[in-house]
Amino acid sequence: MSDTLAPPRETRPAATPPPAGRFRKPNWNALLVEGRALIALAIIVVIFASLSPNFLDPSNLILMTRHVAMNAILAIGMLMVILNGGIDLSVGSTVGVTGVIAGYLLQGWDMPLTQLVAYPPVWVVIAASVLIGALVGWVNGVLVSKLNVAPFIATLGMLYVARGIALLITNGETFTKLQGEEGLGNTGFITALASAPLGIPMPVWFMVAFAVVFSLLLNRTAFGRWLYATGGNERAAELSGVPVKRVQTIVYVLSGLCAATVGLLLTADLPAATPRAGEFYELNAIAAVVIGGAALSGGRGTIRGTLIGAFVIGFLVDGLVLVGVSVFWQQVIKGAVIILAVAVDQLQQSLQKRRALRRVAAATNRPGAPRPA
Amino acid sequence: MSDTLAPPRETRPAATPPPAGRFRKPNWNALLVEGRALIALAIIVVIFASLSPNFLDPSNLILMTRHVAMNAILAIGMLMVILNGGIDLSVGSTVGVTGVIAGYLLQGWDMPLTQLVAYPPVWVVIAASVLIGALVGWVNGVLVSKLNVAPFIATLGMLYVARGIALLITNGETFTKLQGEEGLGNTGFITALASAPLGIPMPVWFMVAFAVVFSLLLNRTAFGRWLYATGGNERAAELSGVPVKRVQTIVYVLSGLCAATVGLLLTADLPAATPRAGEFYELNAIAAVVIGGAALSGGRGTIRGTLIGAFVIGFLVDGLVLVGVSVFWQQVIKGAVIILAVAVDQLQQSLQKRRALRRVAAATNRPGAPRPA
Amino acid sequence: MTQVAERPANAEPDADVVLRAVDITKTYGVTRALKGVNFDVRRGKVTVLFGENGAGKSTLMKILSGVEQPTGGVLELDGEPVVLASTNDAVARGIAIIHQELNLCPNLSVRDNIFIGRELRTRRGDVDYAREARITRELMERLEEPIHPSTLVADLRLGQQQIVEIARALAADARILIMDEPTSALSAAEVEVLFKIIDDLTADGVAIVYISHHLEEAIEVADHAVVFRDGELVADRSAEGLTLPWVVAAMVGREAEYDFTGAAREFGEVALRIEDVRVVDPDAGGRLAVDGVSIDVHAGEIVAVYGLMGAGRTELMEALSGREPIASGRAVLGSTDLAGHSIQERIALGIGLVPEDRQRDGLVQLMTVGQNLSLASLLGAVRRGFVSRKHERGGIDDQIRDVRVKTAGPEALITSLSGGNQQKVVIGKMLLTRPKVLLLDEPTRGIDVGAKGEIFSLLFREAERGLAVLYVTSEIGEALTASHRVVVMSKGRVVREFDPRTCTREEVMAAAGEAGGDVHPKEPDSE
Amino acid sequence: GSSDSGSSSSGSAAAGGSGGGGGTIAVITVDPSNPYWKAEVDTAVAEAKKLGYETTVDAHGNDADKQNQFIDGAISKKVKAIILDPAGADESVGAVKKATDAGIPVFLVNAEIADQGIAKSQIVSNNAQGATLGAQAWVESVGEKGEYVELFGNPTDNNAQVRSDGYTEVISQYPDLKLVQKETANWDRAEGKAKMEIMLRAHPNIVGVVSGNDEMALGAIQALKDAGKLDQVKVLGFDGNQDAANAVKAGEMVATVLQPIVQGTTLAVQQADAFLKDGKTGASTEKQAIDCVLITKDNVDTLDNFVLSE
Ligand SMILES: Nc1ncnc2c1ncn2[C@@H]1O[C@H](COP(=O)(O)OP(=O)(O)OP(=O)(O)O)[C@@H](O)[C@H]1O
Ligand SMILES: Nc1ncnc2c1ncn2[C@@H]1O[C@H](COP(=O)(O)OP(=O)(O)OP(=O)(O)O)[C@@H](O)[C@H]1O
Ligand SMILES: [Mg+2]
Ligand SMILES: [Mg+2]
Repeated sequence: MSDTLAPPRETRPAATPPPAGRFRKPNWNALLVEGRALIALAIIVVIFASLSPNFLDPSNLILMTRHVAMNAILAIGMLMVILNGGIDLSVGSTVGVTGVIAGYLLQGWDMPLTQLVAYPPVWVVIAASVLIGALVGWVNGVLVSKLNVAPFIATLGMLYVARGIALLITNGETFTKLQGEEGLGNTGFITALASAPLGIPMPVWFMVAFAVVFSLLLNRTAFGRWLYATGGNERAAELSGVPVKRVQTIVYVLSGLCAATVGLLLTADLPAATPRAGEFYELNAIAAVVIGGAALSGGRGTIRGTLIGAFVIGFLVDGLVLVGVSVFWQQVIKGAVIILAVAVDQLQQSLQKRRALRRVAAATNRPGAPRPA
Repeated sequence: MSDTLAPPRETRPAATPPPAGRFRKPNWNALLVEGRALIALAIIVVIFASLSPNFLDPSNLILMTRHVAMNAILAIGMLMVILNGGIDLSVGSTVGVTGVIAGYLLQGWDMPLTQLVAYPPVWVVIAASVLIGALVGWVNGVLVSKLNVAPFIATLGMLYVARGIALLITNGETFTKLQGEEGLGNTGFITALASAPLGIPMPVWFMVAFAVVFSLLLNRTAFGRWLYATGGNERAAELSGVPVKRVQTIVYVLSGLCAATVGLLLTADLPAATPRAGEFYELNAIAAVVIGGAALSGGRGTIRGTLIGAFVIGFLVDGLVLVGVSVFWQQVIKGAVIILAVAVDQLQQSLQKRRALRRVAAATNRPGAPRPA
Repeated sequence: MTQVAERPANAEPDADVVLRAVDITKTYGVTRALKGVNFDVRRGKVTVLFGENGAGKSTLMKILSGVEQPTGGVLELDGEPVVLASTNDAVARGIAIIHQELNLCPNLSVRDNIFIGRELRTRRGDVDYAREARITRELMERLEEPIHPSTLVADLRLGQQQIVEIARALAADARILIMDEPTSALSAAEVEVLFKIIDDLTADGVAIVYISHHLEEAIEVADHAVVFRDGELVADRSAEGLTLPWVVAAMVGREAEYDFTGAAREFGEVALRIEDVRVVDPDAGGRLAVDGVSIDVHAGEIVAVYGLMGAGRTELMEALSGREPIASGRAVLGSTDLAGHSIQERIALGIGLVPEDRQRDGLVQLMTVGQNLSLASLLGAVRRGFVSRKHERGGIDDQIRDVRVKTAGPEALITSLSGGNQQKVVIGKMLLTRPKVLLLDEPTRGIDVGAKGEIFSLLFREAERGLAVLYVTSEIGEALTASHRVVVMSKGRVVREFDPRTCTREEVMAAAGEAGGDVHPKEPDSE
Repeated sequence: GSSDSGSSSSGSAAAGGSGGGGGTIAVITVDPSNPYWKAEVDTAVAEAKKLGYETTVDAHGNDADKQNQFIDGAISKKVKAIILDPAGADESVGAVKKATDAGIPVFLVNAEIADQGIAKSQIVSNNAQGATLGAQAWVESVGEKGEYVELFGNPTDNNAQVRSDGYTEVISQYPDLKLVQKETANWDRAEGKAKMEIMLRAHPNIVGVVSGNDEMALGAIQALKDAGKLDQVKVLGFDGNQDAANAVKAGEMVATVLQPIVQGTTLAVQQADAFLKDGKTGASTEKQAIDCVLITKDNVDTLDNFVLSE
């Protein structure tokens, strides 16, 4: 892991690497950046724990983690896109449209050209909406990689399109008959996705599974390396024979898959399929990824960091509710934390730089000035 | 790009010309890009004109232009930031907060530590909220330039903070007593900003004024050149003595100023100051800038193009209402148009590339074109 | 030009030719980079391309390696016509290239960069990092460069980065290996190593195409010499009796050797005084890249700073220009201490830097030649708050003439210029600010003799008008022929000064620590 | 969702009462930046304080998932009761059930949920009845013929549907009144104005506007003013917020329909208090529809911030 996941030169803190650095380099910066996110998380936990006795109560932690999970899964998909140097604003809408598809199919799908109504089994329903999610992502991918539309714009457009489609499918209504009927053999959707095996809610299980799978993808496969390469220097990657276009397309498909998963989990959790589900989720996902130390310019970021970022956001939001901060203040604080969490390590860096300089200046009289400890 | 170690991210091949405007030599590609936007606009006009007799009637054009103006002014500010390679997600919230400030002061400002209520004259009110807008922008600028926070994140945080503050100021209320009172000498706010001299609504006058001033700024002043340079290659600009940090800070201040202007115009137009004003305006502004041919990677874009982009968005939205397209379809179409408007010229380019390859294949008298590089 | 033998296009193929370019043309918009070139690559031979900046060398190489598509003409591999639609196509057919400019992913390790796009897999199908690392280590030993496979490329010196580029090409086991300026950032010793490897490869029958502006170097390896001029192949001969004068003549069609040792040397008072300056390595925190350097540069004097890569010269330059802070010591321009002055203020005071990496630090790629030229001196053209087109354009035209930029005009895109001409633009930009002291870091990297001569005569002309010049070079010949004084840096310190008229190459190189086999510090952090 | 069985035990355990005074009541509303819901919140908080409870206020903005999180938060906080303005009749069932399972009584105000027997009481203002009232008053003033347009609330909010249906139910009885366009303005004043301006272009000689709420109506009124058509076009609002009241006074708005939100919210808090004291809400039924009151020039003066002083 440590080989691939390092930031480009410009953004590296001054006080890395130690003398032996050139020869074996555990990846300080990635650790450091994540460390910063961890600190943010720690602070949040400490503050809220001291303000609310219930914060650390296990059932509450499980609860908050369930909320985190949704955003975390989106963030993992978002990380793929951001590593590639892109961004995916359409995930929120994809959550909406996939959830609605699931709800629609569970309600019963009156097939075109026939009087028949089909009640597909749950696995078909799930497969279908996952497929739709992948499709949305694929369209984004093609727009970006083949048509060179700026990711921000391609996915912004898709944000509107997908949301519109979700609304068209439901005609603005909400689907609630999701439990299915024995007779129709389409039961079990909710239990499958909203149960809590071993007391751990399903979304959390999914979060863990996704985290494992995607870190393997990033750190053990050629695709992972290609992804970091395209994010680091696309031209170089292309000249090295990396199928940059395909990599670019795939990351958006992956993001779409993650969004679809969240769409299903959310629908089962409510339980109801509403066309507005997931609005603005993209912002939290992006915030999580960046707080987790990823660079929006691409090529730098880790699953671990992203998860931490998701916990920072999630615990903050829930914590504010828990201690009963006024609605309006919640927004202000959330915004401030996002900025601070990212600004902090920049401050660190400049401080370290200044300290290094002072050390040298101080030691000037000694010839053969200081080497770092 | 072919030979930099870590090239600035490019959404377009290296051989694209610089922003239009410097030497009067026409620069085809920029014109072409704008041309593309113009074509999109033309298509929209033709379609709607044929669907609705009222579309082209002058009073309607004026009306739609007034709607366009708001977004156009925001887009001009956004262009400054995007030319610098940044992005400003906080403009919508800035619109809200500045509008609320104006409303608050017009209602009468009960001064702290005193029982007194101050009724500042209109010009003070306007100055105050413009100042606030600049302040918000300045904070963004400092976060980005001094603390190296990614623009997306800095302004995303500010999006929440500013909105929260707007809500805190009004405590959720809407200010409607904006006409002031003769006795207090604070009348004229609405007439100043919502009247229509010579039959042209105030917002349109402002749009024109801003367009003129900012194109002069971009094309005739050193700052303009510096802005394009920092967007094109910050390191090179810095070594050439361009005060890159200052330029970076200023663009966000300019964006804040534009947002404040819109905040005031919107408040006068309603006439009411609501804390939710301007939500999600940033998306339309960004879309306008990019449809107008600017590159989100910075260094490329023009006022002219941005205005065209704003008209594309505005005419589309109003046109859809005018011909009475269903709400849900409106979203789908809007998204599709944003994507298409940008995708089109990319298609052109890739076609040209493929043709080149086919020529080669022919030259080597091999049947069929090889897959493009 | 008598000995230049024109080669007929329809010469009967000879057995050794593995790759042949037949009547290749390439046009970029208006510029015709290649005008019907016939070019052969021979098995087990080193074919060297000579040619000025913009002659079309890289363009042809990009076509041979599938990066660019020719506008016209055919490629024949073993007599068979082929279309190289992509670099993969080329690699699949055994053609590998070392690009003139670095193409590495700074955020990846050396190992990853070498194996990107052709990963070694385990039976489980995932990447076999261990084996890749082992091969990387072997390559690095072969190149005598002690770089650990998991080092970040971003942490490498330019020179080391170029070594990685070479290693990547070697790892491809190509039968045709193209090297476009592989040594522009390498030390003499590293070049020697490369040449050993080239010998081994040719012995194994690998065909090599070699491009370099270090002419002596190129002549040394050549089996076969080809000369380009203005997109045409003007000479094609075997390497026996190949001499520097012939090459230069064929390249520029005239004698263009330069030697300024005789230049006037009445200097003014000290223009730039550098006193015991220390600079912290921006990347390796705390480590001193510059460790107590003191140099005086007088008005009208041209001082060359010679040294190996990693000597810390770039850091010294960047510190003087204001890009990096000076940790301790003083730099005094005339009578003003530069401490606390921004880059902009320093340029106004009269000191500016022509950076080492023109693409990363020198040019705004989206802008035109004119805009790049005027960027640093723009305020000078401001009248009543606006940039006066007249004044700006005036300065630009003068500069294009003075610096002899080969361009369609001020409105041409800077990216449409060849490397050398781009460099001239960067220098012209700084001269337009009317500096008292001009700093240049590797001003002639990847630039042809003709252009080098022009650039130095330009510098000496300015020097006679009182300009003080401090420039970094890694070319010993250049340091000795184009300076009033040579300062040798090593490991961040000034080790000795020489008078180019009296000293010998050997002395200088020895002082730089370049003599003998092991010249590159095994411990990079002792640089 | 069953996934909270884990937390329910701890929840009910805590229902015994932690927190100061009479404990805490969680007030979860839609969007306090809208005067209507602001009144709801202010009333709830004031009434609760009067009865000696702490309060926390959250706003879900009709996002069912957010609502879920707030309910979860309330459960973790072990509040004693929840006053909820639900985010959608269907989406909210799960959330309410969750709280009830956790032993926290939920009292619904303003909007209902699809199921009964979960919440302790559902105190809703009778939107359908209110819409009919408003529509009738509006028809009277426009006369029984002409073209009119409708400003529709947020399409995914079922109140928008209920009110729209109420309007059509009445107006459809007058065949000469033609609905020529129906646009959504998402409850928002600025959007209401923009949409109205355009619709005026498409249909210059409309005689009336029916609006899903006051904010959109006020936007429309401003648009009509600018177009100088206010005297020709009759506007109907809904909610009865203060700006609307002023508009009615000024004769710019034909009528608005007062949702007795203050009355309803007061009731809800009182019933919560009663339930916490002796396990009974005191109301005969769970679902209690409070009729809306028509506000016209005649009775507008008695209206003050959602309260009619008889
Ligand atoms: N991408 C491009 N767009 C437009 N013109 C180009 C491009 N690349 C090269 N050229 C033009 O083609 C000609 C040949 O360029 P090329 O880089 O092959 O020269 P070169 O011999 O490699 O010069 P150098 O020795 O400086 O590398 C130059 O005149 C250059 O301006
Ligand atoms: N491209 C680069 N990437 C990362 N670090 C670099 C780079 N170039 C230089 N450095 C850092 O600066 C130090 C000095 O190396 P550098 O090669 O710049 O010295 P130099 O004397 O300027 O050599 P040259 O000027 O010939 O490149 C190196 O130890 C390295 O840490
Ligand atoms: Mg070249
Ligand atoms: Mg250097």
